[in-house]
Amino acid sequence: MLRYTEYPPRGYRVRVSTYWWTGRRAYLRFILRELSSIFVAWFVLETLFQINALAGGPSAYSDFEQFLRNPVVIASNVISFLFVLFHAVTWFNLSPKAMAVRLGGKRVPAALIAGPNYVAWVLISAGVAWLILRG
Amino acid sequence: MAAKRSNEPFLWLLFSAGGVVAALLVPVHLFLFGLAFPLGWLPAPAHDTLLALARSPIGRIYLLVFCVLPLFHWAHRFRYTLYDGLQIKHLNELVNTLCYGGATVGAAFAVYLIWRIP
Amino acid sequence: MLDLSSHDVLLVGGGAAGLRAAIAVAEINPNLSVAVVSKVYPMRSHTVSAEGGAAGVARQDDSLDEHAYDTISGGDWLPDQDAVEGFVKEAPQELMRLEHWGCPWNREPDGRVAVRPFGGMKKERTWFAADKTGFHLLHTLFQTSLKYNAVARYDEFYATRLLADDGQVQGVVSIELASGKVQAITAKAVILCTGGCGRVFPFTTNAAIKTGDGMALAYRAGAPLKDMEFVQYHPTGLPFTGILITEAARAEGGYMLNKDGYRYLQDYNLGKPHPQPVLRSMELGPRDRLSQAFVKEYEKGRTIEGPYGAVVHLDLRHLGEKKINAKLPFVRELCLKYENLDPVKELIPVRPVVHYMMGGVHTDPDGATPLKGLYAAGEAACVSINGANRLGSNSLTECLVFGARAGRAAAQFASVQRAPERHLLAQAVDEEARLQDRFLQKSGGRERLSNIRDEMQQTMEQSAGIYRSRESLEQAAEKLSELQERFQDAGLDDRSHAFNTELIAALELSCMLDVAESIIHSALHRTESRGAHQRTDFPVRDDEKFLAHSLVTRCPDGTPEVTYAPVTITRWPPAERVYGK
Amino acid sequence: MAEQIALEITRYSPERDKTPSMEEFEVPLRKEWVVLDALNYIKDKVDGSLSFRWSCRMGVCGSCGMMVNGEPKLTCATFLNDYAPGPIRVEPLKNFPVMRDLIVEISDFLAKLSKVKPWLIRKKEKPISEGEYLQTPEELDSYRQFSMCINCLLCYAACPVYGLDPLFAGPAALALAQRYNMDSRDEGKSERLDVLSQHDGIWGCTFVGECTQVCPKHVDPAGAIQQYKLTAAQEWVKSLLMPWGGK
Ligand SMILES: Cc1cc2nc3c(=O)[nH]c(=O)nc-3n(C[C@H](O)[C@H](O)[C@H](O)COP(=O)(O)OP(=O)(O)OC[C@H]3O[C@@H](n4cnc5c(N)ncnc54)[C@H](O)[C@@H]3O)c2cc1C
Ligand code: SF4
Ligand code: F3S
Ligand code: FES
Repeated sequence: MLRYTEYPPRGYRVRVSTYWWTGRRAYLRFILRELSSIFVAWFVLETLFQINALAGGPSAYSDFEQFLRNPVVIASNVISFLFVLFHAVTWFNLSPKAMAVRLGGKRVPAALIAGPNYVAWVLISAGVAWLILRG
Repeated sequence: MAAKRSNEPFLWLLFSAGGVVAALLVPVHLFLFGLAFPLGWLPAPAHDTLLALARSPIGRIYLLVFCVLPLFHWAHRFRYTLYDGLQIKHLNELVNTLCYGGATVGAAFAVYLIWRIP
Repeated sequence: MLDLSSHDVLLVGGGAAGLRAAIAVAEINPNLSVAVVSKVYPMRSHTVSAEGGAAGVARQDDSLDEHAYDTISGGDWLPDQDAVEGFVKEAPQELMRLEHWGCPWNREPDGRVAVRPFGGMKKERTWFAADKTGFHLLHTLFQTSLKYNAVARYDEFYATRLLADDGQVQGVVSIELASGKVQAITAKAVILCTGGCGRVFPFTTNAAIKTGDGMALAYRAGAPLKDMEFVQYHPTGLPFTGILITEAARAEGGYMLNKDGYRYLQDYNLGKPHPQPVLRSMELGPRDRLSQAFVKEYEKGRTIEGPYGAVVHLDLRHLGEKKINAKLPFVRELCLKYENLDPVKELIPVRPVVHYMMGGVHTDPDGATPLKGLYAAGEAACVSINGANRLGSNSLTECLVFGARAGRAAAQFASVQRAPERHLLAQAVDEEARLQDRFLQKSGGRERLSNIRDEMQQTMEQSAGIYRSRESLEQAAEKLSELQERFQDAGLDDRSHAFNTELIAALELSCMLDVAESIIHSALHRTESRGAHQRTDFPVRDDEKFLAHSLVTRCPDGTPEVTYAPVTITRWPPAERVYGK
Repeated sequence: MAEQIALEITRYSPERDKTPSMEEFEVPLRKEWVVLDALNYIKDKVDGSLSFRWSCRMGVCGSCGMMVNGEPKLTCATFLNDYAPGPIRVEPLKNFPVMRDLIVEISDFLAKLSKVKPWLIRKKEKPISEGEYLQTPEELDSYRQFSMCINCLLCYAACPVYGLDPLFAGPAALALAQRYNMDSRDEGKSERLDVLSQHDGIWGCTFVGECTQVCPKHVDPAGAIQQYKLTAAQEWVKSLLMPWGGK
């Protein structure tokens, strides 16, 4: 008779469910954050088409503009935009984690590191918009 | 020795740089071209204005950065999402090829298109 | 079904003393194989809870002699002075060694290690790492021990008895908690570093694992226990949890109130009440006097009956939220986190709680016990440097100094010994059979462990607490033999092998019963009052008869026998114990 | 009779059960009681075979981590009152194999801890007689946060990456590696980097960040790992620019 349970195998392992990321709000937020990259990539592709159209001359470009006005495309861009914003916000908020900046022996508070990110974001966005709209 | 170390730092740097571009630049582009212009909230710029911007040397570099880095950002995140979300870490080679390979093809395509701008 | 493994030196216990000893062995002779057996993962050992600091002379204005004198007078002249002299000399080196291993000691602006004042120490010599000194010390030792490949670990193995051959100790029998497997671990030398036994009492700052196992193992194997009657109380512990509220709470101006909201200490020759704290008066009187006043108040019926026995109140409310947050943040955090009360708005219920065991396995200044091959260090041992009363912050240092000494001595001893014989295995087979018959396969068994444990703890508190008398101690002795008998009839709910924590609790209880008996009998024989041992029927110190260590050994029939050994006096003749002059 | 509260507790015995199951107990609901007190009440008065680890009951030994209503918690610092009227679900820490009832197997963590070399590495030891390695309060402050880890492993229970890939070194071990890296007395950074720049080291972490959320000692392992990644990337660039530069 085997009197003792032999270790290893050391215990009962619960298999992680395929849907583990639904288990906690934080996990869901994490997965959404990761998935935002798909929308980033999708918009890059859209931009590549735009460049192609731009290079193809005015009529090719207006075909492309027509395509962008398609309600399906607009709807998908609305969703993409929300995800991209989500990416931007999470990205800026997490940056203080990676950078432990110290001044005068004290760690600079996270808000002070994240803050400039937002300022830069607004300025750069305004600059880009100005360049494009100027014409 | 450096050679022994993995290429993870390189991929991570690309990912991070891509993340920064995606956070700083993509939203405004997406808002303007994807929403504001098609919906008529703002007057869309004419073809030749845009072309002028895009064909300048700085414009070309800008577009290159704008397209290439976020693709690698995507590749990195998507790789881990596939690992963790679908639990297919054992298919690691395949996943890597798909993600980084995809990003590389996309990047090459971008170089070609941007180079071709008249 | 039995496993056997062999080492040169075996440590029982992975606290500060055990880990320091293990590293000492590994450093002195890397060819020796060292093993650490511990019933919890080493970084869970009770050393982790120590807050205040560790004493060692560090500054120009201080001297080894002053540290020695503070220790000896604090111990009411019972410490062995040769041991104390060695201790204070090696203390700074040991603390410095910890620094070299990465301990995050607090620092002065110029980068040197900082020291703070501490109760009973006349100079600033207590090294500290925030208010988590024990935690940092233990983790530094544990993490450093990981770099020595020679150190093998048996984590979560419970030592149930010593293996002895012809009076020479040659290893232990242990249970692997995970599987319940009995394993003999032989060694040429064994060092007991199993810590104290505060859990013999109901209210204690000590963790659940402090059940005096090592003391009991040594005692059963025939080694004497020394000065067991000296049990240190701390006047302000939280009832029920026993969490310690530091002296600083009173130093900042906290009041001690009885049930009428009256600052009762004024009735006990401790000065007149002032709104502001006055050194050496009222709430800032010595620990033992405060604990004694509590008992008197209780006898007068002026304490508050709480769900966990009598308490008095510590009042910090008048200090205000700002001061409490600035000066006593940890007190507030502990109260909020572990007692669900806020000292800014509420009274803190407190009572004297058992804190430290001065006594332990009798050793010489190298940690050797009278049994060949057996060593002891840390709170489990009694060298003695603590005498009748330990000074705060000497104990962590003691673990380091005497852990290292015992390690070196055991390594030397082990280098010249032959390997233990295989026939020792028979003892392990016996032990396994005993565990099976006695606990796992026993039918019947009517007594619940927790009942016996509760009664033992109540008995100890009532009869061998802050005040003792012949009458109370004799009653306790009787009660304990009754409990020993009832323990024979204890039954377990848990008959499984894998992680049977109830079996371990039973073995711990049996150790505690033996240790409790040794405390009672030592206390009964010492007919004087000294340090932590206060007899109502013999209220004064008697150097004539009792400037001596008590040694309690177990007779073959199981009864304790008490004898005395002289105290070593080198340069400091006994004098009155005075503070603050 | 005082108020009662129900606890649903995981029971598992490798000798008897194929899979864990839940059992319900009623305990008195007291203001000052934590979940651990309820477990001890059950063990003392109701069922002595309930198994769990604990020791200090003051949040510093790190033994009593369990899942309380799905969250990793130190049960000695989790009040019953906060979950009234109950029931409270108490389960063993997630992501570890269960050995018995509420006890999980953690030797994997100890193996990983040794691997990251959590000790001070010096090229040349200074003799004890020459005194301390000087370190200013600011230098101490730069790593102190990471030195507060009590090895309670709540962060491992919260980290999905560890759950999915047991080879991942995990938050606490990485934070402790960073604790020594940041220590001004240490000279072992590159030695540790060789171990940790592997895939199972820092790169396994996808910055879920839950480790930091659940840590009872505010260690911030997520931050430690991110900082570590940044350093590793800098080292990589350096070795690229100066391949001859050695380490
Ligand atoms: C709340 C508190 C605060 C304190 N503050 C201070 C302070 O500020 N300064 C100071 O100097 N001192 C202080 N002390 C005292 C000091 O912490 C202890 O005396 C010291 O840590 C004891 O260390 P040790 O190595 O002897 O034993 P421990 O750390 O208790 O270790 C005992 C070891 O033995 C093992 N063990 C026990 N029995 C067995 C068995 N049967 N089988 C296998 N293994 C076993 C355990 O697993 C453990 O590893 C404090 C004590 C308390 C309770
Ligand atoms: S990092 Fe925090 S949660 Fe993780 S083991 Fe350490 S103390 Fe526990
Ligand atoms: S939760 Fe896990 S993935 Fe990284 S940030 Fe923390 S280790
Ligand atoms: S019992 Fe020690 S941390 Fe909870």
